[in-house]
Formats: sequence, C-alpha cells, structure tokens
Amino acid sequence: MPGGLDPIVMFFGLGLLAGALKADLRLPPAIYEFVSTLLLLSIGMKGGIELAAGGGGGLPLQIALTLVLGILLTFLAFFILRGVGRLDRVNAAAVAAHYGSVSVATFAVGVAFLTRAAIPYEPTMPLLLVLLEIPAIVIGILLAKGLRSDTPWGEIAHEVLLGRSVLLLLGGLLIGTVAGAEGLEPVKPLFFDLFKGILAIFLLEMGLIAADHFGGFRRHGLFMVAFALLIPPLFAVIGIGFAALMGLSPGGAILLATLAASASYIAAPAAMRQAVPEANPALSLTASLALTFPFNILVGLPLYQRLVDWLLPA
Amino acid sequence: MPGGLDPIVMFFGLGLLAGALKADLRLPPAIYEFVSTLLLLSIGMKGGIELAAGGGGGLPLQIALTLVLGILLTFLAFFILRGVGRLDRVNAAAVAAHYGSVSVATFAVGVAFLTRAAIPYEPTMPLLLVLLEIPAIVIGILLAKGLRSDTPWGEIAHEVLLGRSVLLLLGGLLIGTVAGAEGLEPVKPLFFDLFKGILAIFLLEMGLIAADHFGGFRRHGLFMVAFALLIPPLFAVIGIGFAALMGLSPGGAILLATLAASASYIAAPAAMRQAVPEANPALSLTASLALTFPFNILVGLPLYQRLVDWLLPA
Amino acid sequence: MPGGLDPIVMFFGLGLLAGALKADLRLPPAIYEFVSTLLLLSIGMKGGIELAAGGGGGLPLQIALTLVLGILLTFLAFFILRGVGRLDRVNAAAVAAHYGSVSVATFAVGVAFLTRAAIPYEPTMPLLLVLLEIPAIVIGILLAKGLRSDTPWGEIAHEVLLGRSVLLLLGGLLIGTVAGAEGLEPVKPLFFDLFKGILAIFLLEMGLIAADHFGGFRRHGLFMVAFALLIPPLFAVIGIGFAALMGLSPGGAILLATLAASASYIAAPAAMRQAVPEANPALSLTASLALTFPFNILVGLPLYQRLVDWLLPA
Amino acid sequence: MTGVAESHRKLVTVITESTLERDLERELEALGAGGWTISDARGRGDKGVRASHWGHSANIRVEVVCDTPLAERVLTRLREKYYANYAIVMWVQDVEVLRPDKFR
Amino acid sequence: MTGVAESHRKLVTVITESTLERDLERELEALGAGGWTISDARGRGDKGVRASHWGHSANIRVEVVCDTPLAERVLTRLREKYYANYAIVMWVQDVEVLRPDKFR
Amino acid sequence: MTGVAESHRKLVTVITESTLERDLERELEALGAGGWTISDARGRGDKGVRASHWGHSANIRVEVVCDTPLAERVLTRLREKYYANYAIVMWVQDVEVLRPDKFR
Ligand SMILES: Nc1ncnc2c1ncn2[C@@H]1O[C@H](COP(=O)(O)O)[C@@H](O)[C@H]1O
Ligand SMILES: Nc1ncnc2c1ncn2[C@@H]1O[C@H](COP(=O)(O)O)[C@@H](O)[C@H]1O
Ligand SMILES: Nc1ncnc2c1ncn2[C@@H]1O[C@H](COP(=O)(O)O)[C@@H](O)[C@H]1O
Ligand code: NA
Ligand code: NA
Ligand code: NA
Repeated sequence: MPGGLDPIVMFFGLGLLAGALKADLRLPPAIYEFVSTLLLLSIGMKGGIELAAGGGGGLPLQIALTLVLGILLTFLAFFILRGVGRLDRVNAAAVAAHYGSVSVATFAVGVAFLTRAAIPYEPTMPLLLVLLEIPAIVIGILLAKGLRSDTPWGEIAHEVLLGRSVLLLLGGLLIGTVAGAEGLEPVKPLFFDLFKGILAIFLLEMGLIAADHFGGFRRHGLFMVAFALLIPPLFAVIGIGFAALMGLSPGGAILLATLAASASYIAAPAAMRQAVPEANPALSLTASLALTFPFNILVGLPLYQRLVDWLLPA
Repeated sequence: MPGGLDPIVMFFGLGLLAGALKADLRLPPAIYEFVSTLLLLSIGMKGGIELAAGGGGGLPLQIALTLVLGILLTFLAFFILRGVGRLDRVNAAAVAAHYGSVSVATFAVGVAFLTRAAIPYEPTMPLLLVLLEIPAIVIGILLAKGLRSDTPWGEIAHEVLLGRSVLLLLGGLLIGTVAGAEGLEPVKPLFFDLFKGILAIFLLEMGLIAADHFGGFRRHGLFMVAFALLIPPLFAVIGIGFAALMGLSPGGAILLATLAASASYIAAPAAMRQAVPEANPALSLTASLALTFPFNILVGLPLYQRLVDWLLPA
Repeated sequence: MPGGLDPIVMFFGLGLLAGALKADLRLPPAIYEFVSTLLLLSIGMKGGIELAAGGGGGLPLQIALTLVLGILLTFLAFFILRGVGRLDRVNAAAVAAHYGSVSVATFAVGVAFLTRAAIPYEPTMPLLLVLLEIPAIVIGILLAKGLRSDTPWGEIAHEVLLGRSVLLLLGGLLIGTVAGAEGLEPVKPLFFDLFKGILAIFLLEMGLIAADHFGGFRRHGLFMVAFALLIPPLFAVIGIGFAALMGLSPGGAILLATLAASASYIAAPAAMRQAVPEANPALSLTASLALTFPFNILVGLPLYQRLVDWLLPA
Repeated sequence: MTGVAESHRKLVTVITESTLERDLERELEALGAGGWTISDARGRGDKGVRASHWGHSANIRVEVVCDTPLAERVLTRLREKYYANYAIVMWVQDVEVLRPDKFR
Repeated sequence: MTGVAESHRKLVTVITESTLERDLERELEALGAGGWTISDARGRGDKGVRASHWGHSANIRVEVVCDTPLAERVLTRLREKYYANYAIVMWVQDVEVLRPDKFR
Repeated sequence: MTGVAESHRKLVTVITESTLERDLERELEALGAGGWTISDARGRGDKGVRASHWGHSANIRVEVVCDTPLAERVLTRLREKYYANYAIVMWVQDVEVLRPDKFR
C-alpha cells in the first residue's frame, strides 16, 4: 500500500478487532513496558544523533514557542469544554490537560510515517515533544484548583518531570548527542533496526487498550465524541502555524502538527489522578485513547501532511 | 551438524536437562507470551506474504480436506484409546481432541527445518494449521458429552476461535497478504530475522515445561507412552496421504504430516478443561508435552521428510 | 568518544541518575530475566563457537590456575576484612565470598569493551568465568561456619552449580561448540547482533539497582567504601599475574583481571543467605553493586588494559 | 471489637484454578455480589502442585466481602458447580467494615 | 483461641488504586505503623472493573497488623483522605500474633 | 457464625523472604500440612523495605488452613528456624471451612 497507510497501523487494527471481540490477546504489562522503553530510548537517541551531527539551529526560539503552544492549546481546550460542552470546571480542566499535552505513541507513528515517506525532520523534535508534554499539566491543575496551597506541587513535579517518558526521551537524546551515530553503531540493531517491528507490537497492544475504552462512549455523549475528533485537525492547524513561526521544515511541521493534535494518555492521567482526583478519569481516557489516538494515526497523519503542503508551500 | 538436527533443538535439550536437574531456569510467563506472540505473527505474516505473491492455488479443496483430516484423526485416536487403551469415554475423548488438533510450536520447528533445508512449502500452510486446530476440539467434546444441551458451546467457540494462536496466525496472515513483502520490509528485522533466535528461546522454555511433565508417566502407564510415540508416525502417514490428495509440494507434505503428528497443548487443554472438566488434564498434557512434542522435533521431522521422499516421489 | 568509554556505559549512568532522583524507570523483573538470559547464552555461545574453531589450547592448566585464583582471592579478602576492617568472622566470610567470586555483568561489559577495541581473547574465558564463580562461595561458607555438619551442602551445591548463570553459560558454551559458527548463523541476529543493545538495557537496570543501594553506605562506614574501591585494582593485578602463568593473550589477561576485580551480586548473595543467614546481606550487596560494579565498568576496564600493556608487554 | 468499624460482614476466600476466573466472575455477578478482589497465587492441595506456567498463574485467590446470606449462597453455588472436578478451596471469616452499604 | 499465639491484634486490609501505593505508604509511616505488606490485585466494585493495564496492576491489597488504636487511626485517616474520590475498600479482622512487640 | 460453613480451622499467614519459598514448602510438607497457598508480596518491617528486584519478588505470603495442633507446630517450627535471621512475620486467624477433611 505505497503512498497510503503504513502497514504497521494494521497491527493497531488487529488489536482493535481482538479487543472488540473480547479475545484474550493482551500482552503482559512487562512487555508493554519493555516495548515502550525501547521506543522512547530510540526516539531520543535518533534525535540526539542528529543534534550531534549539527542539526540543532534556532533552538531557543523553538523552545519558547513550544511552551507557548502548550499553554495556548490547554486554555483553548478548556474554554471549548466549558463553553460548548458545558462540562464542570474540574472535568473541563482535566480533559484540557490531556489535549494540551501530547502522546508519545502518536509521535512514534509520525516518525515511522516520515521515515517511510523519506521526509526529513528537525532532530530537536524529541526535545519539543518533552517540552510540550508538561505545561498543559500545570495549567490543567491550576484551572481545576486555582492557586490553592494544598496542591502537592512537589509530588506532581516529581511525577511529571521524572516520569518514564521524559527521562527516557531526554536520556536517549543526551546519549545520542554525546555518542553520535558512530558511537551508537553497536546498539543500532536493537534500537534502530527493530524500531518499526517494536512499534508494531506496541500498536497491537494500543488497539486492545483502545477497544477496552469504547464502552465509555455511551456514557459521555455526543459532545465528547465530536470534541475528540474535531480538536485534532484544529490543533494541527495551530501547530502548523507555530511550525511556520519556528521556521521548521515540512517534516518538522508535520510532527509538530501531530503533537498538537495528539492527546496524552499516560503522563496527564497520572498527574490529574493525583492532583485533581475529583475529575472523572474515564472521560479523558476514553476520548484520548479510543478516538483521538486512532483518528490521528489513521486519518490525521496523511491529512496533516497535506495541510503542511498546502499551508507551508516550500 | 549440516544435514542433521537443527542446532536450535539443542536449546530444547538444554531446557529438558535443566528441568530434569530441577534447576531454576524458568523464563517468566511474560516472556513466554512475548516470544510466542512474535512466533505466531511471524508464521502468519510469512504465509500472507507468499499468498500476496500469488501462491494460494487450490485453496477450497485444501480447506475441505484439512477439516476432514482433523475429524478423521480425532475419531481414530478415540477408538484406539477406547479399544486398545481401555480408557473411559471421557478421558479417551479428551486425549483424542489433543491428538486430532495441532501444536503450533511443532509447526514452527518444522518451518525452521524446511528453511534450513531450503525446501519451499505452500503459503497456505498457516491457514491449514488454524483449520486443523479446531474440528478435533468440537469432536472431542461431542464424543465426551454427546449432544447434551448444557454444553457451553458459545463460550467454547469463543475460547477456541478467538484464542491467541488463531487470532495471531490469522491476523498475521491478513497483514502479510495486504502489505506484501515490500510493505513488511520495515518490520522484517523483528519478525523474520529474529525468528530462529526467538524460536530457540521458546524451545528452551518448552524443554523446561516438558521436563516438568515427565513425572506424570509413572501414573499413566505404558499404554500412554506407546500411544504418544506411535501415534505421530501413524498420523504423519495419514497426513502425507491427504497431502497427496491436495497436491501439495514435498515441503507442504512434510508440514502437513508434522501437523497431523503433533498434539495440541494449549488450545485443546483449555477447551477440554472448560467443556469436559471430568477428564484428567494431566493425562493428555503429559503425553502431548513430554513425549509427542520432543519426539516430533527430534525424531519426527527428519523421519517425515524421508517418508515424503519415499511415498511422494517427485 | 573513540578510545574512551564505551557509549553503552552511559546507559548505566542514566539508570544511576534516574535511581538517585527516585524516578520510576524500573524495568519489570521479567525483562531483567529475559535480558540476562540472552546475555548469558550469548557469552557462552560466543566462547563455544571459538572453541569449535579450535581455540582451546592449554585448557587443563587454565582450569587449575583459575580454581587456585578463586580460593586465593577469597582468603585474601577475608584476612583484609578481619584484619584491617575488624569485621566479625561471619560477615568477613560472607563479603569475602562475594569478592572472591565474579560478576557476569562486569564480564559482559568487558567483552563489549574488547570487541570495540578489536582486541581478541581466548574462547575459554566464559568457562573460566564459571569456574571462578564457585570456589569463593565454598570457601566463604567454610570460613563462616567451619566444617560443621549442619551446613546444607547439598542444597547449596544445587543452588550454585545449577544456578541460572552457570547453566546458561555452560549450555551456551556447549551449543556453540557443537553447532559452530555456521550452525548458529540463523540465531545470530538475536544472540550476537543485538548483544550490545541488550547489554545497554541491562546496564540501565543495573544503574537503577546500584542507585538503590547507595543508601547502605551511611551505615557501613568508610572502611567498606575503601575496600570496595581498592580491592578491584589489587585483585586485577593478581589476575594479571595468573594470566601470565596461564600464558593468556592481552585480551584474555584483561578479562581475567576484570573477573578477579569483580564481585558477585547474584550467586554469592543467594548462597550466603541460605548457608550463612547470620551475615548482613546489605553489607556485601552495597559494596558490590553500588561501588565495585560501577568502578569496574567506568574506571577499571581502561585501567586494567593499561596494566596489561605495562605488565605483560607483547 | 467495637469502635474500630461499624458493621459485621463475612469475608469469603476462594482459591481455585485461574482458568475459572471469568466463569467465577459471572457467577458472583449473578449471585448479586457488589464487588470482589482477585489476585494471583500458586499452591498445593489434593489436586497436586499448582505453579505458574505459560503466562497463566496456576491459581487465583478471590475475596468477597458480603453479608451472611450472600456468603452462604456463594459457598453453596461454588460447591455445586466446581467441587467435583476442579482444584478449589474456600474459607469464611468475620470482618468489620466501615461502609456496610458497600457490601450488601 | 489460646495456645496458638500469644497476643491479639487487628489486621486492617485495604484494597485501593495502585497509583496510591507511595502515598499510602507515606500515610502509614506518618501514622506510626511498624510494617505492612502489599500485593497486586484486580477486582470490581462501585467504581467499576479494575483490571491491570500498562505495567501497573489496577489495585493493590495492603495489610497492616497493628493494635486497635492504630487500626482506628488508619481507618479514619484513609477514609477522610480517599473515600470521596478513589476506588477503595477496607476491612478489619482479629488476629493472634507471636511477637506482639513487632506490631506496636 | 453457624450456617455458613461447617467446621472451624486456623488460618496461618506467613510473610517472609521469597528465597525461603522452597525451604518453607519442605517444612510444611514435613509438618504434615495438606495444602497451602502462596502469592508474591512486598512490604516493610523491622528488616527494612523489601521491594521486588531482579525477577524475584521480595516477599512471599503463605497461607495454610489447618487444625489448631498443626497451626501450633507450624508457628513453633518457623519461629525456631527463621526468626533469628530472616525477615518474617506470622499471624493466625479463625476460619470456617466447608470440607474439614481437606484441612486435617
Ligand atoms: N490447607 C490449605 N491451606 C491453604 N490453601 C490450600 C489448602 N489446601 C489447598 N489449598 C489451595 O487450594 C488449591 C486447590 O486445592 P485442592 O483442590 O486441594 O488441590 C491449592 O492449589 C492451594 O493453592
Ligand atoms: N465486596 C467486596 N469484596 C471484596 N473486594 C471488594 C468489594 N468491593 C470492592 N472491592 C475491591 O475494592 C476495589 C475498589 O472498590 P470500589 O471503591 O467499590 O470500586 C475494587 O476494585 C475491588 O478490588
Ligand atoms: N505490622 C505488619 N503488618 C503487616 N505486614 C508486616 C508487618 N510487619 C512486617 N510485615 C511484613 O513482613 C515482612 C518481614 O517483616 P520484618 O521481619 O519485620 O522485616 C515485611 O517485609 C512485611 O512485608
Ligand atoms: Na496535544
Ligand atoms: Na494432530
Ligand atoms: Na572477584
């Protein structure tokens, strides 16, 4: 299927199908962690290698704009959820934190998509991914609780800044930068050659997990479905705008659009559960996992590529 | 050891030895599942790629004959167990279901054997494997319980048709057919290059598991030992006959003989435990795991190759 | 960083950092076992392949001297711990058993180090590794308990001789010897191509584990810190002396020095817990994991290479 | 035992084959249990050693806190359905709970 | 119940969300518990099915053996802190222990 | 507590180092226990934090349902053999069982 979907998204479909049929295909949690560890390190190291090769121009501006983007998207999501969706403050803030933040799995599929299409992208993208993960969570908590003194900021900072994904991405980035392509040659078979296969396994599991969450829809109504499917293209367009401000290449713009369009389902849920336990965790997870994630990898990526072609002509 | 045993069966020997010495070499269950998931997907995808390349001629006949073969073998096993072994009806039916059905691990070693000997085989074999897995289980339950109304057929169908192995094999087959060799190039390092190494790890664990079951022999007597060792060559010959009817290549005939000779130790035990709980599960498992499986991979494969050479001269 | 540290030790650093920051980066135990199984089999098979290629000259002398070395190092450690450190007999014996024995992880990093520097070494080294693992444990128990009759020698022998590492190393060695390089070609992608990547993952986990044990220092005082950091170079020099007696190549001498310098943290703790439960297990583990292991892979390896160049000029 | 918690209930503990998990959940639901807790276990009994293989733990350990009539119904139903052919053991204890409404 | 063990204590069992593990440990320490035991679990209750995903078990099962006053403090504190927003269930039993000094 | 189950037995729960699993099973068998259940656990006690590393859980949780004399023998034996040098905790409870013959 050249030019079309990456065959690895079929693994997601297989997982979805198995999950919908209530088949017992679940991978053990240990494998999920192993596979995600490999993916996070790979993505980080790939970026680091490119940085070492001298590809990190304009970084301070990119960093600043990424933080602004994260804050902007969270506020936007919050006001839509409050204004249009009529969610109560706490739940609107929690969902907004998810959509302002990012999904590493979506990013990984985006990287595979670009690799397949042979489109290069900025090596700083894994760093921007980390940066985009965090502000939404802080803003989300503030929107839910205000500046109350009993928010355990220390614990939340620990949870978010020292979470698996942040540490593995930044660690990989650092190792890649210091060691360079040549130094990492011996670990290439595991971290780079197996990347797509490992991602396929990961997507199989994601399909199963997404299927688990479909049940949540009945309860949460049409608004949340619309939100989960319409926010991605909207946020992608905003992401493309920021990519233009940063002067990113088309590949970088596609990835930034994808990140903006994606919704967190690991870091944000964990932080919200801790800081805003009154919020209904199923609401955000259902939208993020069962709708936004599949939408982004199945429909979103090719769409964002066209949008970039159209909005940012070379 | 060219021409002789595949070195990977030595991993089975190592597991057997470690198990016999009661050494603590057991792999965690999560690894067993990971490794078997990879193998099942690989086998399916391999078949699918060949199918996409246009290798699926004569399929309807193959499917029909495979179903007949599964039913025939189960009845044959049942009458031998009842007539010669004097087992009670319930236990005879349960053991017959195991021997009418198939072992995917044995099939995987057969695939490795053919790859090593550079003998091609029909791409439809993974599909026939799935088809051969199922009728024996249905017949086994019917033989045990008759057409009683309280048999939970719905649950059993769910367990068997949506079991891990069926879903992963068929899923792999589908993905391979749709994506083709070129589309799956990026996942080749994980699913195809690592295949034999992963199979080696799997056989190490199988050796440990087989060793665990040797103890069961003392209780189950000489008849079961003879049954577990004599049924495989007998069923292999019948399998070769069916291969001739289907017009399979020598490679395909070796695999069909191997499948007929193999005994289930995952799908059948689970289904029998649910539908025929009165049957003694140790009886079938001991025969299948501790005798038939080792026999097939150590002695059977080269034997079936010779039988095919002899019975189906090119 | 050519000529300097191997990039894979940066993974150890990442683990150490994450552990120190109390970040939740821990790999599931199942992954630790999978990864260590692969490493042990790889190391053994590598040695076996070389043995098959005819590289095992002078083996009886090497075996005898390795056993002597193990006994000598254990007594030496014991007298230093009693005489200088003033530890009680039981704890001195237990720590001595750890330092007389060896660490397979350190050996694996040594192998990676030599591969990177393209320095060949004797194929018998994995065998010597196994031989060096054992005498220290026996001597340690004897030093702690004397020749008392209630020591469960049978169980201890079972635990040590049939432990994971011994069995997997010897099993790999045997498989490699029988199958040779050509026979193992099909499993090369898993066991050899992935070796360094798998070792990187292993070192990440080791860093986390080492960080866990830093806390133990406060309690155990300056003497143990000095012991853990000064014993390695001392024992390395003794190892180099034995390498000279055995007539090992420079690569072999570096590995034997590394083995002598390394301290057990799997086999010895398990055996001591069983045979000498009065000993404080944290004492040995802290020294071995949190100091000696990092010292050896970060500082020791390049140091021992220089020592070999200097003491054993070609 | 006063003062610690408000109400008395029964804790039924069932150790049985892990393959029965789904089946058992269906039974508990049908009997009207409001909740239960399951964890993996291994062990030994009349039916021999049951240790973990192939990704499935050998046994599960099911706990249900409920009132006495439901406890009786659970024991009766599981005895009828599983005692003859499965490895299974059950015991019952008194417990005190804080929110009796949660445990019918 | 004489003869088997020397002293009476309370066993508090808590089933709750596994993400609360660290938090709960901090609470138990602050309340002065001398020890506790934790294992992984799954289950069902008012807050729905809680089964294991993504490397984290859904629930944990925490056991604390302690004297009656501490048991009361544990129950009170956990109720105040977690009942409103988390999936949590607790029960209390009598136990006999050998070394009462180990369990405050 | 009548009506729910027929007979009274003791439930002995032991939390100890997981490396003792085989050893403990041998002891239980020698003492004549007809069965037991083991699950993995972690925890904290006098001997510090015991969390899972390297493929071995830190602690195991052993449960034995048996009659009072056997419960006493188990407690006595384990105390003699392990209290001095191992992380170990034990407690005893009353339970009701359905088939008293299964629990000696
Ligand atoms: N006396 C006992 N105490 C605790 N657990 C037991 C006991 N007997 C059996 N079990 C558990 O229940 C399972 C089934 O027991 P059985 O049906 O006797 O084989 C065993 O595998 C053990 O895990
Ligand atoms: N009646 C019960 N008996 C045993 N465990 C329960 C019961 N009710 C709830 N649980 C456990 O406690 C957890 C939280 O319960 P809940 O807050 O009711 O959702 C559930 O996921 C179950 O594991
Ligand atoms: N008070 C307690 N309540 C429940 N479990 C305990 C208690 N004290 C200790 N434990 C468990 O028993 C193990 C050994 O205890 P110790 O010998 O005190 O270190 C600990 O790791 C805990 O898992
Ligand atoms: Na986003
Ligand atoms: Na068969
Ligand atoms: Na040493």
